Amino acid sequence: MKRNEVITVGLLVFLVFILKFIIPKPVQLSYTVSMITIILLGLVFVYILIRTLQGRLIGRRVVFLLVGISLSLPFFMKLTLNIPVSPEVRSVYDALQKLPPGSKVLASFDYDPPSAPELQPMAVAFMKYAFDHGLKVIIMGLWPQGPQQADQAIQSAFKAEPSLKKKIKYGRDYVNLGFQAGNEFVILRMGESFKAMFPSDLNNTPYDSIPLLNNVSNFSNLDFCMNFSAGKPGTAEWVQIAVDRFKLPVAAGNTAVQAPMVYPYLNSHQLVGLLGGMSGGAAFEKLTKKPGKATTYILSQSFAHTVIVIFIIIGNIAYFSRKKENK
Amino acid sequence: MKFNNLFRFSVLFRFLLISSLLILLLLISSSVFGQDKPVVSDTLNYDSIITASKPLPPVDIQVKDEPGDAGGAINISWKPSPDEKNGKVKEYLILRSKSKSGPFKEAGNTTVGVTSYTDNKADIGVGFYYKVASLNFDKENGNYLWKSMGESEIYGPVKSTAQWFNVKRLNIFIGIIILCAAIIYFIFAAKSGKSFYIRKIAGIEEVENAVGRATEMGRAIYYIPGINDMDDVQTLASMTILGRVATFAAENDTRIDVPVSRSLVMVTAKEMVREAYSKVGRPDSFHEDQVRYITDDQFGYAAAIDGLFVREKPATIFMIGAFFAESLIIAETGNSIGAIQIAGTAMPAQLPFFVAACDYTLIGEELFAASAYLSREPKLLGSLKGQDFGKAVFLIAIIIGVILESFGIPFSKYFMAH
Amino acid sequence: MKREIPVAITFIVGTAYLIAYFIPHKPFNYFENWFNDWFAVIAAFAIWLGVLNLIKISTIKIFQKKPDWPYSVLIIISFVIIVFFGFYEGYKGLYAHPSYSFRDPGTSFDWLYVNVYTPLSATMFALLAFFVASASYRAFRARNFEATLLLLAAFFVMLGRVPVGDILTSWLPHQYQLSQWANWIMNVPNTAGQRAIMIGIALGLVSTSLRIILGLERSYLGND
Amino acid sequence: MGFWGQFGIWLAALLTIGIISFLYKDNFLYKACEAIFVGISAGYWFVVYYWDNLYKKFYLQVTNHDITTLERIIPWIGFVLGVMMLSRLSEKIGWLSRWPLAFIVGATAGLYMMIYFVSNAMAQVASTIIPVFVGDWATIIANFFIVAGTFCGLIYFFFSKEHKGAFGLASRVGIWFLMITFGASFGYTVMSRMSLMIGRIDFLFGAWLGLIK
Repeated sequence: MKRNEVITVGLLVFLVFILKFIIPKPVQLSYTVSMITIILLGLVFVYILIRTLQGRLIGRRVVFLLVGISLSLPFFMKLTLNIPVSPEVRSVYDALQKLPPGSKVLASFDYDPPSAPELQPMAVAFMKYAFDHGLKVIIMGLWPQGPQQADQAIQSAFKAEPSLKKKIKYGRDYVNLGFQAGNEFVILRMGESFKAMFPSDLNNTPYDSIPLLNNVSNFSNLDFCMNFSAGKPGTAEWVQIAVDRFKLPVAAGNTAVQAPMVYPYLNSHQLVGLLGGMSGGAAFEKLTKKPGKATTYILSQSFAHTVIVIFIIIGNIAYFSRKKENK
Repeated sequence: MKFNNLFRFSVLFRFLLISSLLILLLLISSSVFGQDKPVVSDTLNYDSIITASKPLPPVDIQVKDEPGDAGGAINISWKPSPDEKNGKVKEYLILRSKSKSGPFKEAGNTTVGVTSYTDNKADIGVGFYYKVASLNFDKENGNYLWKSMGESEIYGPVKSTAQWFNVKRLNIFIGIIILCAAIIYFIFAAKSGKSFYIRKIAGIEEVENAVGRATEMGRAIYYIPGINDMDDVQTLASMTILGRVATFAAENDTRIDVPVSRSLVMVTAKEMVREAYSKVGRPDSFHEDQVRYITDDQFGYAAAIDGLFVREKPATIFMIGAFFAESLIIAETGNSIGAIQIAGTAMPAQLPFFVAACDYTLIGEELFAASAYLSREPKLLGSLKGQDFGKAVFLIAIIIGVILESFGIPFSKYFMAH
Repeated sequence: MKREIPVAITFIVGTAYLIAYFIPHKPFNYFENWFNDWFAVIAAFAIWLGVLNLIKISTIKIFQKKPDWPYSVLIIISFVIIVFFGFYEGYKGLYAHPSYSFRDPGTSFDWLYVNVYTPLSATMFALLAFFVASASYRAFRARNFEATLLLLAAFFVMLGRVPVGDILTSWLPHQYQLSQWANWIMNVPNTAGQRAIMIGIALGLVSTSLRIILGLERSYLGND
Repeated sequence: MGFWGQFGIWLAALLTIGIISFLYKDNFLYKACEAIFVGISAGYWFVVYYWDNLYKKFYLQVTNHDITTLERIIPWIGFVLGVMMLSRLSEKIGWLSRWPLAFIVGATAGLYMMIYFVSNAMAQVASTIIPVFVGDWATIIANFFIVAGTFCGLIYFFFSKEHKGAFGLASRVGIWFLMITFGASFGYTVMSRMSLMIGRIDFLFGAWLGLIK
């Protein structure tokens, strides 16, 4: 290790110490300070543009640092933004609104903690909505960590709205069937019988002694299915089997990487609606009037997208000006 | 007795008792207080509500064995009760019995707005009778304050049976048979020596130029075969293309380097490159270290390649195979040293980055088509032709279908009923 | 024998699935269920292979003192720790009253999962955020018409899906704002393009599956 | 939050920073974090597969006395196939592992063939066959573009005819549609990666340092 690096590490440790133990919390920048910060960031980019036009590209590490800064700063800013709502998010909301109280909804949690930043906000908003409107939720997971994520989502929903906790009873209003291995084969067999795939719930209560599941033997007894998915098995499998074979109405919440590939299913009405990535989650929170994590994150997300767009523009301006010179 | 349901009987009995009490009360009150509003206590109130809010049953009920299944399911469908409009129906109950005289037990329920129910607990070969009832109720804290039910006639008996063919899937059956037949036909046609035309693929057409450029500049060519093992079809296709690239390189006497991340890929790649050199009559120009194993680790591999690029500044870079997140790092560095880059992958998430950062990109199926084209293997050529046949059928169907549908003639349902 | 039996197995199993799709009558409807369970059990054994291989490579590295061998020690230690707690919690939970699962919140296995596995894998993927930025600046060029289209579509989608897009175009009537453009791109050209790709992939999959079931494709069986 | 809770957060923060440090350069902390990641994830899946597959789908089945003898015997076939998979470790009897492999390949081929043909081919073709000239202008344009885009995109992936004339034009239009599709994927991938990083920053600033609520 070089001397510089030792100093850097030392400084970092010192910074952490100050941030953790000395600075008063929570930290929040006022509106004016936020605006000044944004303008300063803009000036940095103008400087980068000029440098790049001169043919001196900035280093990789500077780019990394800039991205890090523009992702972190918005956490301390208090700006409210008008979140755009896409039609596919609205149709999820509309479909949920059409369900009368007492409808049985299957919620499949097919993701794990690494993709939770994108999907957990949607799941929490969905749970709040469902409990608020008297929908009966049957939870399951095709990914081993899914049911745990569902549990966390329910706890966050209760925390945000304590009135729900009194109203909602396990076994009557919702049930967590847990995880079952077998990917798409699980869906296939659930089409015949839920009980064969889930002989008991997460707490080892036998299927038959759960009141909510009394008249639920397979998909034909359900009114709706909501799927939160981060990959395979996930939305594509639910569409291919539950929708195409068993005619269950399915809506989905997807990570942004997956979302574009799911759009053909929307147009063909194989999928009722779609919440795509963080922006889908934020829009859903807006529609259900229950702001949560996604609404908080969307500011950072906006900064990040803008930074990428600016970088592409700067790079291309430089590319074309050099091309012209060469001619 | 017609009211075979105990529950209903008790309701009726209570109804009679209470309504007579009610009339008595009314009479007394009207005689005492004149024509004032009747005073009714809360508990008594419900029974008048029950009569007043009794919904009409649903109409047009049909009970059928579920078609195309393994048995055990009976489908009940109906038209909504006329009372659904005025909000008198909250739920539909499906009542079932093994004999016409009952007793009828609840087999399931649906929310209002739903017009069918599948009873999945119908044993095969047993005749069942069904009634559908509209239910109206009021609830407080999850407990029923009152319930009122309008029952339909009895339908049945219906037996569930297992079928030998799922008629609903006949169109799929015909479709898959036609497609498979076409593929098999073309594979055997290719095997018997028939040659098929394959269109030009931009990335492959450019291989010669790209190799030539490296020769002119006197620099090396790098070929990155992705990070998946030999069990991935993309890696297999990549090896075929490597054979072609290596042949050009050997002809021009330009050095080609193949850093790999899997030991099995190393063995195969070495074989391909060695063969290319001996094919053009320069077996001595081949050095073992041209194909080398770096590491299995994804980012470690990317970092190592990064270093190689910066140091050796190759003129031409091929990235063909299965790529994940490392694609970005490799393509960026390749771009920054000004190399010509030709990429190819079937990984949908990486394709956009390749298109944006490389000069030519083989998109998905093009990769496999290129490998079929270069290897001339009959089974690959035949499959490709068979798939094209499928595409042609779909393309024609789309044209005809869109025209027919635009004139109001249904066509899409032959492919899939929605 | 070494090749014929596997080819026969593939044929029988594959055909059984095809038949089960069209014929709901028993015994075909049972086959699917049996096969699914076997599939799960085989997958459990297959992971043994990967694990044993990993341990073998790491041990060789350690004993031959190859470069970076201490990291191999770390691999083995972390593997042993999580496996130990997985089995310990699993069997303890089995005989506990009320019984619980090895991955329930509060178990030591869950602790490792939440505090070690999750941050590591999430951050690994998050690293890409930085690489995308760097590549945006240095490599993504509108070098031809196709790449230009791609970058333009990306702009509309990236800005239109977050509030920034509408702020930038607040001077336009609502239906021409960036978020509406993003909607249109996602629902019209993106749908069309994805659909073409989807149909193509489906046809490719049918032909590959057919070759495998018919035994024309045997590369999965390896050489010799 | 007890000691283990606090310790967990500090450990998670250290590992997060360790991975991020790769951005500066490849260093020992990153390598250590990576080694831990390899070991932990292999162990994690090993344990999960043991309990979810081997224990649930085999042990519980064969020891279940509520089902028929035949149903108890059936899972053994899977078990035997699974054990054969391990034969791959030996050079001599390695060929035995081809049986379970053949089973897995056959099962996926059989299932996927139908699933993909139905949902990704037939259903998608069916939903492309729509009446184009119905509704308002916006709908007509959207429907037209969907039909034309799918059509031309398929032509681009048509390999057995030369792309000349009208056919070549259609294929060019097809590649434009594909490029817009890739652009959309590009945007969404960026969104996804950024979200993950935002999640990590939220953890560092929120749960660890407590700077934000």
